[in-house]
Amino acid sequence: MAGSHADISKHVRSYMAVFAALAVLTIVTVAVAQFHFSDVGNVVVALIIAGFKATLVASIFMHLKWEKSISIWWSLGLCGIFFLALLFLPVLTANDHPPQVHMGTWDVTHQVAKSGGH
Amino acid sequence: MKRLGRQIRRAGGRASLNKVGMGLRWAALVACVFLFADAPSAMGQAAAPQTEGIKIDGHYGPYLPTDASKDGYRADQLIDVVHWFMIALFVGWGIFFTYCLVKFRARPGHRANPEHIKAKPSKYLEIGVAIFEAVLLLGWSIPIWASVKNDVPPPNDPHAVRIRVVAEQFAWNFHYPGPDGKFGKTAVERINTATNPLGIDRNDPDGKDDIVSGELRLPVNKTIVCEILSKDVIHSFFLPVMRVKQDAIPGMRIPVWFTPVKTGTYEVACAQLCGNNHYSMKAIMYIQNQTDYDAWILEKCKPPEEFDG
Amino acid sequence: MSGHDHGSGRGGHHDHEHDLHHELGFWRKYVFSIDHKVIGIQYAVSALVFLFFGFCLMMIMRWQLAYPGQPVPIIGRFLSDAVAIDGVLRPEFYNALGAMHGTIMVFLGVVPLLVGGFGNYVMPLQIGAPDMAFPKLNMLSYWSFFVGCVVMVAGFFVPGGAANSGWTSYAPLSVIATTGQTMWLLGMVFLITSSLLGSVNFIVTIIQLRVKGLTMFRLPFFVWAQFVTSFLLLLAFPPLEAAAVLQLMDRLAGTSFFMPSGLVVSGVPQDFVGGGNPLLWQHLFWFLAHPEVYVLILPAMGIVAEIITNNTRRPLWGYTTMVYSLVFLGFMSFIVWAHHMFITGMGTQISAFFATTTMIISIPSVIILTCLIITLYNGYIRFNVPMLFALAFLPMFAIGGLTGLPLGLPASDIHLHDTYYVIGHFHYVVAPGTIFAIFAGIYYWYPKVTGRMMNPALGKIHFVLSFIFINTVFMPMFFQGLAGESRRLYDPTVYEHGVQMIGMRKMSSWGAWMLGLSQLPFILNFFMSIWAGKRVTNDNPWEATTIEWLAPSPPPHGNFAKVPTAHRGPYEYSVPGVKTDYFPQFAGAEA
Amino acid sequence: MSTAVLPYTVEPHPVTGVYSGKLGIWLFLASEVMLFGGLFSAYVFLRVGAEAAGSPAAWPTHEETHLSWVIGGINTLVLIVSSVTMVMAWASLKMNDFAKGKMYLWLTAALATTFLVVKLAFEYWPKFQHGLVPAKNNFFGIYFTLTGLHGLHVFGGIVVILYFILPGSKLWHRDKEYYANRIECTGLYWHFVDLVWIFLFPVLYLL
Repeated sequence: MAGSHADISKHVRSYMAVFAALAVLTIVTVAVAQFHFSDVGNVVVALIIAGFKATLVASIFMHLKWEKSISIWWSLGLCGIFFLALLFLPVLTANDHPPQVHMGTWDVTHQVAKSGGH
Repeated sequence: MKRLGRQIRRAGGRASLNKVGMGLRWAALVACVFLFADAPSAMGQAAAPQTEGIKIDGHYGPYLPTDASKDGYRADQLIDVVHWFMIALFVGWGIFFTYCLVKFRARPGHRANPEHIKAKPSKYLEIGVAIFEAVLLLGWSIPIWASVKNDVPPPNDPHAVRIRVVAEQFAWNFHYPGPDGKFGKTAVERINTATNPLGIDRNDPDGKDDIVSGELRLPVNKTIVCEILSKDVIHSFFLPVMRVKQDAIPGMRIPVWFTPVKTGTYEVACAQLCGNNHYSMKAIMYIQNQTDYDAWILEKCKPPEEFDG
Repeated sequence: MSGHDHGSGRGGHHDHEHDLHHELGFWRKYVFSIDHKVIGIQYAVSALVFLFFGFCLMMIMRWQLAYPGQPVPIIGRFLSDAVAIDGVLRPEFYNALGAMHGTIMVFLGVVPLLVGGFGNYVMPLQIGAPDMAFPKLNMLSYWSFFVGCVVMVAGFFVPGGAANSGWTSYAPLSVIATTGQTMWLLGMVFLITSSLLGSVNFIVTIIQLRVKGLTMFRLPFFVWAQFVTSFLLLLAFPPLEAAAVLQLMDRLAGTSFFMPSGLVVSGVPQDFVGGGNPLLWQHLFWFLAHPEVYVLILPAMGIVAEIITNNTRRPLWGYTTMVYSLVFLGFMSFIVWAHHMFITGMGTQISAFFATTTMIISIPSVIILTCLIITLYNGYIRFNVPMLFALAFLPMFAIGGLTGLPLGLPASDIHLHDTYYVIGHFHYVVAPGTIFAIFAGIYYWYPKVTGRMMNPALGKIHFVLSFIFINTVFMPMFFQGLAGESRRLYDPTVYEHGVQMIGMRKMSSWGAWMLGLSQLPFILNFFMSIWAGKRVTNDNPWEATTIEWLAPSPPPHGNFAKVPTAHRGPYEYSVPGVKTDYFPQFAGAEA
Repeated sequence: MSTAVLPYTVEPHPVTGVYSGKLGIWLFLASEVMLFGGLFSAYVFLRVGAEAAGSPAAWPTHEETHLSWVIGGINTLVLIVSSVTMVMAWASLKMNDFAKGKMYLWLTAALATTFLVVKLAFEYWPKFQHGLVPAKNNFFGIYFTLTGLHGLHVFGGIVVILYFILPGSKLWHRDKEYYANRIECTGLYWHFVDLVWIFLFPVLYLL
């Protein structure tokens, strides 16, 4: 990776570019959130932008773009797979109910009626 | 000895004190039922009936206990097959293992042979194990599980008996819909530990004839659907003789079904640690013939009009 | 590898470094040491103490199980009224004993011993490194562990006693439990932090500090086991830390992450706003706790593989296959966790998924076991004490592994879930399995650590008695479980099957107490041999091939007088054309 | 200073291509991903299973959270700028400019402190005053847990950066590359903290 001064100054230019991109994308995130596409749509758009920003930070600021260490890539790859398992398998499990499984202990929750005034 | 045990149970926290109180109330209730046949508030007791000293039917251990259900044999069969498989594999390994220990023990004149052995049998063994596990999974486990989970009779099935099982520290409440077959609406606000432990709306026509019992009485040869609920922590509804076990997860209603085929007196156990007195959270299950069962239901839901809660 | 020599270091600091060695006072040398060997010994000794402590808790429980309602003999009179009435245990104390037995054995005993103790001491030696990659982090890891232990055990002295919601701490019970649960959670946070620091250190050390010539596929199997284990600890533990934080929030800040709406405890509606889900805890907990099972077993397999090859005088059969199996095992262990949750109302698709992954994960275990057994074939089997324990590991682990099958199939799990069958199953894996491997490892590496051998006669007595009684303890549990006897019951005679199984329980209990007595020869041997053991005549008393046997016994700070080089694979035994029946990794071609 | 005799503390390993510290910090970050992963998983799990609108336990609407995207956005920009100054500190050190590097480190610490002050003074404090505490509902529970844990990470970052500005800077005069490496590791950690916030901001403030 970066060894000489010339390399570093080249880097510095890319840091500034990334900074500009991140600032713009932050504004875009906020701006886009003011529109309502659909419940899922907004989540997808927000996560795509966040993912893009994260990729910029990881690849340029954290130098992953220049990273050649296979150990680091393997570790991150494993981490990514298990992260996805951790994120989705519990939700998938919670949503795969056999027939006639219902949520809620009581038939009537009076709190629903009461909560109007709060 | 027994006295000591009871003393400890009494010391086991507020819930157990509660239980002692309930025991007294139960005694009062029994007296009411027998002496003043139409005493009010006879229903809706969080009954903690006597569970000690009742003769339990069936054979228990050292292998699987009596199977009193129509479908329990399926899981039993799987357990049998798996154990035979395990024993075969273990004995096979064991023979080879012992042979090696004896044949290749260190002794004068013997030397290790470092040559790589081409152990084809081990590859076959591993493939065999994999195939057999696939058979266990696809041939037994998945179909049985699918039936256990998916074949719940629908709510309006006239041939099924439907009850709710509400677990709490440390008692089982069995909520029967009564002759009308409809459950009264429950709500937290109506809960009264003395008169209405499940918060049933007694003014609602559906709820007037509901029965809350501390013992589980069921007719034989009928498919039973139990909706498992919990008021407080996680419990587990375990009927060893029916091969039924279902966690009672607070905030969820999960149905289980089974068909008793042998009349008798059995046990309902809690199989998930639920607090200090978890061990004592037992109820008695009576599997009766239809006539006795109907008579019990009728007796339990007598005078709804006199209810004043 | 390039010519970077360990000794060369960074020029100027070398001398300075040298001075420091002589200046080290007692505290820096033995207490706040950064030498991996001292830290390893600290871990091992603390862990052995906790193993013994956890065992004692269990021996008290076994009395209540065998003789329910009778006063505990001898120690009963010393128990305060808070935990026992006239010497008869209270149910809450019984539950606390159960929860703490599990927690202490797993998190304070076996894992610190296998990873912190054996891993720390042996692994850097086996790869020829002068120390761990981050020595200070290593020290921090131990002291974080220590604080965790103190907090955990301090739980016994807070009002309401230690955590009593099981080692699994299922919410909502654990959320409404007494203060001991808060101590448990805080203790876990420290233990997890310790594990994280340790595992980062292990992975970096194995990747960066292997000596010249020691490629990944020349690593001893034990190092591979530590490598995979460290990844499990690194990636599986943090979600439990997150869960512990969430449960602390539930307990202390009144949130309801694990509390659904409408909870009524003892007739009193709870204040929580609700909307949470108790199953969330179970997911986060088992995301750790299933890989944790492999953390308990993989290093044990590593130890057993080392000892079996050494004492059969043959190369490990199927080394590469075993390594791939190990890695696959580690990987799969992350996606099987919900088989602990089959009866929580799980649907058919997701349970089929988890049952399938569970069946798949059994295959690499079978492969590793088979490879170890085939290694015996054509060998020259020496029955010394470490080998006896290592050999006993094989059938014991086989029983433990096989009995996992009916639990991994959802249909048979319905009846067996949460019964003594489960207890029997995992104890066969970790007690006669892992603990036997630990004993094997202690007898095997003791001469390296102390320069003296342990007494083989006492060792054999220890082995025979332990082997008999450990089976007496755990074999009956399968029958109790099949009969339907649930775990965690203060008094199983409440149920008819419990009444019928009383003989089995008495057998277990007497087995446990006799097992306790059987450890006396070991304890005696362990301490006596420090002074009275036979001095080793050379640094390689077992005539082994791996690099740790090149170092002096005991190794000095910095380990090796001269930086070793690895010339060949780890298990070159009985190589044709070589004079001795072992050809060490570190020996030059001319040997 | 026993670390100094170990190989590859400063110079990269010829095969793996990294020095030990860098590999170590990446592994640590992997575990951090799983830590925040556990909390994100909890967020998704609770939100998907949340009760219907009307219940006090329901997931609050955007208005009910009273979270200002302006404050959140400003804090996002603050963290992004701090990431830039952090990476500039490393670049300056690599170009042998210690004074400039130190200046950038001071800037990073100052921005991080700004972030925390904004968080505490303009978000936490008013929320607590209006009774929007963690126990209010699961949104606030997870909001305070996630941002609190993130805040602790920011605080930890400040401590580490101050250490390298003040006592730790002696290392520069002994071994420039070693010091630059340590700043690189600190930077990796710091960018990760920034990265977590990049996800937290839309997830908590905008969705």
